[in-house]
Amino acid sequence: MTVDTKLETPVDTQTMEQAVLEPATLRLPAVIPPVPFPIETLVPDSRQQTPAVGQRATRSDGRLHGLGQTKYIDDIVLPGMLYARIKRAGVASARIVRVDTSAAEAMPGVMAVLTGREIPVNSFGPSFQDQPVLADERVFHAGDGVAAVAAVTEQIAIEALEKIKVEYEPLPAVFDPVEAMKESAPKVHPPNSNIYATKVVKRGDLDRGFAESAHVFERQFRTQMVEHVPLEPHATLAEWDANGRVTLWTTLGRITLGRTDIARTLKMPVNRIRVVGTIVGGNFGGKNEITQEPVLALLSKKTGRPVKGVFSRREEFISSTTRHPFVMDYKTGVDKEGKIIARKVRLVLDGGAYCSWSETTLGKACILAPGPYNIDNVHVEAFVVYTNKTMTGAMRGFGAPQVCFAYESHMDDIAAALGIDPLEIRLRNVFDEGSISPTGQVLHSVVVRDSLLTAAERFGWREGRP
Amino acid sequence: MSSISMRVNGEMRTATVAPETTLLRFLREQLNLTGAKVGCDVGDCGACTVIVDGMAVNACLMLADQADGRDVLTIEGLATRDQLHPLQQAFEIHAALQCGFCGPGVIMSAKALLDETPDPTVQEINDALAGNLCRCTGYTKMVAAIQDVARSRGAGTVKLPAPGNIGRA
Amino acid sequence: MKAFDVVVAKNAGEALALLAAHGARAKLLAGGTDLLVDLKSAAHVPGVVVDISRAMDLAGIELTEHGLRIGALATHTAVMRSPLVREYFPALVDASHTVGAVQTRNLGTLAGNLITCVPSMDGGPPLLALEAIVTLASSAGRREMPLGEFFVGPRKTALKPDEMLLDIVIPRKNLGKPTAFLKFGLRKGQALALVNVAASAWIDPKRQVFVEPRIALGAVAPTVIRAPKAEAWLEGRPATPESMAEAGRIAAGEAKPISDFRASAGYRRDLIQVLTARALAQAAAQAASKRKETSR
Amino acid sequence: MKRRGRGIACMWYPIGFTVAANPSAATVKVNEDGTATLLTGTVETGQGALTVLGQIAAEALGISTEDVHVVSGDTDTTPMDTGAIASRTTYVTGNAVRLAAEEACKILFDVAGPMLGVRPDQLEMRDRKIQVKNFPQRSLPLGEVAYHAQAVKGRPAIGSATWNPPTVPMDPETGQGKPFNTYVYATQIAEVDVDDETGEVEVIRIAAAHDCGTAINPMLVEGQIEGGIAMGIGLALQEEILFDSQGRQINPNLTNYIMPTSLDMPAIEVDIVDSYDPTGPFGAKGVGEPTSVPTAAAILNAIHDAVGVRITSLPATAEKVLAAIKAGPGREMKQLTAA
Repeated sequence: MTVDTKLETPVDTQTMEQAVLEPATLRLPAVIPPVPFPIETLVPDSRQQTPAVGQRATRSDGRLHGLGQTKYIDDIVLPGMLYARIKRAGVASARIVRVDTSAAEAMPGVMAVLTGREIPVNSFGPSFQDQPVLADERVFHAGDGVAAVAAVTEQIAIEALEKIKVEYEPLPAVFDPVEAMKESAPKVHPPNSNIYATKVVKRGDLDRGFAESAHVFERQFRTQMVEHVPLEPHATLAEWDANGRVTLWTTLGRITLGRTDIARTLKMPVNRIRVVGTIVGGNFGGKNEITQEPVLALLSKKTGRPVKGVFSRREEFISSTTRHPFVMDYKTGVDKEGKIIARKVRLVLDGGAYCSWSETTLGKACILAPGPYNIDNVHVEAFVVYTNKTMTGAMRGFGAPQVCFAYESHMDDIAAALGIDPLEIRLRNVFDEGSISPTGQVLHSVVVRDSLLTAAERFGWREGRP
Repeated sequence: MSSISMRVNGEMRTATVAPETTLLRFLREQLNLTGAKVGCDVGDCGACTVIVDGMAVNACLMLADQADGRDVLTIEGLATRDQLHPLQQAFEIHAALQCGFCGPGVIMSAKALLDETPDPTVQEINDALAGNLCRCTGYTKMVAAIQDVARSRGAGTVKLPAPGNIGRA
Repeated sequence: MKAFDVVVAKNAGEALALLAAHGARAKLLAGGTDLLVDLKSAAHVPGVVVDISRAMDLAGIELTEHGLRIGALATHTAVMRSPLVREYFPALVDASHTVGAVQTRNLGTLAGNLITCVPSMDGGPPLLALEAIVTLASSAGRREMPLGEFFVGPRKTALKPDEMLLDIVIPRKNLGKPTAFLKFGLRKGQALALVNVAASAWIDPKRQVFVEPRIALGAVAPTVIRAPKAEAWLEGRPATPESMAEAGRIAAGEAKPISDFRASAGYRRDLIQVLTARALAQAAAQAASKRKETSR
Repeated sequence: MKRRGRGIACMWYPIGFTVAANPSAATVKVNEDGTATLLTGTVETGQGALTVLGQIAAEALGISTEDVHVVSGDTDTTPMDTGAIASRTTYVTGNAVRLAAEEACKILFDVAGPMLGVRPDQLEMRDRKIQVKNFPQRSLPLGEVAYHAQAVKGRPAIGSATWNPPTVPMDPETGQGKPFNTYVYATQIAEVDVDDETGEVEVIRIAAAHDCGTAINPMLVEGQIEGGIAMGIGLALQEEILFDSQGRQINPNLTNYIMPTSLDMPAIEVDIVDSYDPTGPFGAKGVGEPTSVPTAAAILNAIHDAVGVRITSLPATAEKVLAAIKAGPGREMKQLTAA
């Protein structure tokens, strides 16, 4: 019999027992072990050189990252700290009839429960204040928070959430943005229209442009909802002090404006709020507005103890912002040489349940939609609409990846139809120094042509197929 | 409650834990070793990667009790008082980490790889990192940093630690 | 996680005694990569978790008179590193290699992969194609059964509450049988199978025809299944692209894929067809290269 | 069979908010030994903002990156900043930092002028020295001047400044206006293999040429580009939040929400396009967001090149690609006049 397995005992048990018996090693976990770190400061050359600009200087936080010593919020523990958890609605559109927190409050280890009705000003948002901190009367999407718990352990907080009973009366819901634009569609925020912002960019004479075109192409493009997936979930630690000031260590990319929102929801003077932006474990636009900060501040106020809240990965998906799905209709007229003469674009953005950064996304998408091309006749109209889905907000590119997918796909369609090389058709159309943008702006420092040529050179585009 | 005893970063640690405590919670909450992160808590992201008996594992998918009698190495155990681990050095020089949250896990995966395969191919490095999600870097500079360490060590010049035991056949 | 007790079994005997004592209240913990995920989201946790993760008598991979025996505690990494598996069943190495990522393979066991019994398991198809036998034991005794009977439904096996899986045996007659495993997922790393296929066959060196072809399909039915019609059709047929493509078509018809958020049933059928033909081609290529080696 | 294709996509992207004010403030304190401390209200979210801002301050003071310590992200202590959003930190906060450092320089020049026997406007900072322009032989160590300013003249070298990009509101009817002060440009070219029997797309390599104005730190710029491409690959091929008929997410976890792993990454070749924006700090613009803008478009164009089908909705999953291959090319595309 052949045996290819050598079973070894995991650890020499005898040695281990001896080790355990030695008093010196009988250290209890209360004794925090010294964490070794290099005490000698080796500074890479790249950080010591002048001039500083242009150096491949190492990051000021790089060494701590590699040593595992960067303190993210979940790594911070304050004495007496409690753990908060938020109950999520799980229904997309409903009236909240009743929230019964009594069973949760009675649980040993539960120190406080909070509902939406206890939030001094229960609304926030960077453009429109259409988002409740915790839903109180109505649920707008399934990831809405409806109650929160602070408990001595995270597990107790989680189990307490199960004991909170919320009674809902279902309301009609709408999930498709194009459906939501119809007059007959259920209103997400009645009595307001589901179309909550529009934007237009118009230049030249579109009809004449199309009339003068040798060829006109049309295509619809769509994109999906995407999550930022920062590796560190949203996290906040709140501590209310005896002077009535609250300090929030939080994963927020824009603390000054965040503080304004927090002050508004808590109905407090701005100078009573201190927001500390720790090193944030990834943002990509997803951590650009407040989420649970007011909840934790109020739980800390209620309990007189520091309270920490860290989103679960699930909450990260269902209750933080996401990337806007787009429906994009492109119509482009070109001359025989592939020079774009006219372009009409219609954009419909799925805003989800709240505005969040939709206005900004709408604006940027609308302006950028024609692409980096000289087009005399342009008309872009863009709409963003409410649906009863996870709210969409800022995400790396604010609508630009969506429209770029459309205008660049469209460009290749045109190139293929006219038998022009994709690089060549772009070179015939792109902006140059002094070009006029679709909003009439004279552009400076324009290097799109250089970027095309540089990338083509690096790729070996002109050498032909690999 | 379970009484457990394990070698953590070379030092014997004895503790009492609730049986359902994961190794990750134990390291973070009882030993204050917060280098291993909670990124998903279900073994998808790898931010909690530590090395147990020579093998990279997700500390969130192991009970502390299961590590009883074993040898656990965390990111805190790599550097000495005097020196960064070569991987930590290379990651710093290459700016291989951005937000840094995935970093400790990535470096532990890389260490486990290099202990086993001192001169890995790019494919082998990518395979070793596939359990460590990163959203910032595209993994590109991590791979370069790991290659740097492998090259600078040179074939056979590094004494590899004894192979581990978990599931080893 | 909700509170539960853990008892450690240092070997199979202890584990069986604990299972007998606790019965349905108990749950076995080996690799834990599935169990702990389940327990974290479970509304109810078992009263007792019997930890066999250090019962090293269960970890072996060895050649016995019956065939290749893989102990219940052999991890995917152990399978991948085993010289025996690498020599005789490289397809099993490929299958284990596609499970999760390094971290999950270092903890997770091949047996656990079978016991969790999700239809998309990667360990199932090659073992089923290689006609593996599993040994189940309780304090009352042992029984053996073909792997196909062990799979009962999604997340459901033939294991009784007081039973544990002791080992997996690939019969001696299949040692070195040319076998290929192919998996199609939604990405390359940490992928779950949309479809996975194992094909195993001898090739008659003179007639260049398939002998004892075995095709197993994952993620396309409530459990991992064989494709008996395709196998029967292929028996004795020449190893040509046309015959392999036809076998793929037949296999696609035998599957009962569902549409879910990962893929439609129709697409899964397309994949079965393509992957089956490709796996058969790889198995045939293995047979050819083995022949070259021996003739040299 | 695997078919190879290549696709190109270029883009433009603005820096800063759309019309709306998005100011940054900064304070630079030159310490008595010639090192400096920078206070900024922005937050490090992984992009390397603090390193880059430190480099900008260092450049303005003629000292090294290491000589500047950056304090950030505390509303009690650091000055107002609009934050880590809209690819604005290098450009907007960077301009504030540069101006703040120049304010501190003014004090140092005032103090150093008499010490060197020249007018303050004849001085410049370089290599940790204050020196006479075009006559570097006459100089004083920065630390000596900073100490003198603080301890003798009673004028510690502290400078504060704010900056907000100038914009012109857009006409509500036509959208005409100047919504941004500057834009960046980029091109990415993707090479893919498409399996025409399964629809699987493998991205082989991506060449990326990005404009960021002056690259304050080329290594960090590369890092942004590589990371942005990873996110773009997810957008192009893999990622999608799915909902059930009740509006609940189906895949809110990292098992079923498919994002790129290391094994899904192509080879990436980065070029930083030579560019200088006179309105940015030392010619810099920004790079954070645009890195993931053209990736999906380039990949989708490469798929089209490989198998002749146009996927019009993202993500281009293998299933979608195969369905399009089966349906044949030219679907959905409307050409209104004859080619």
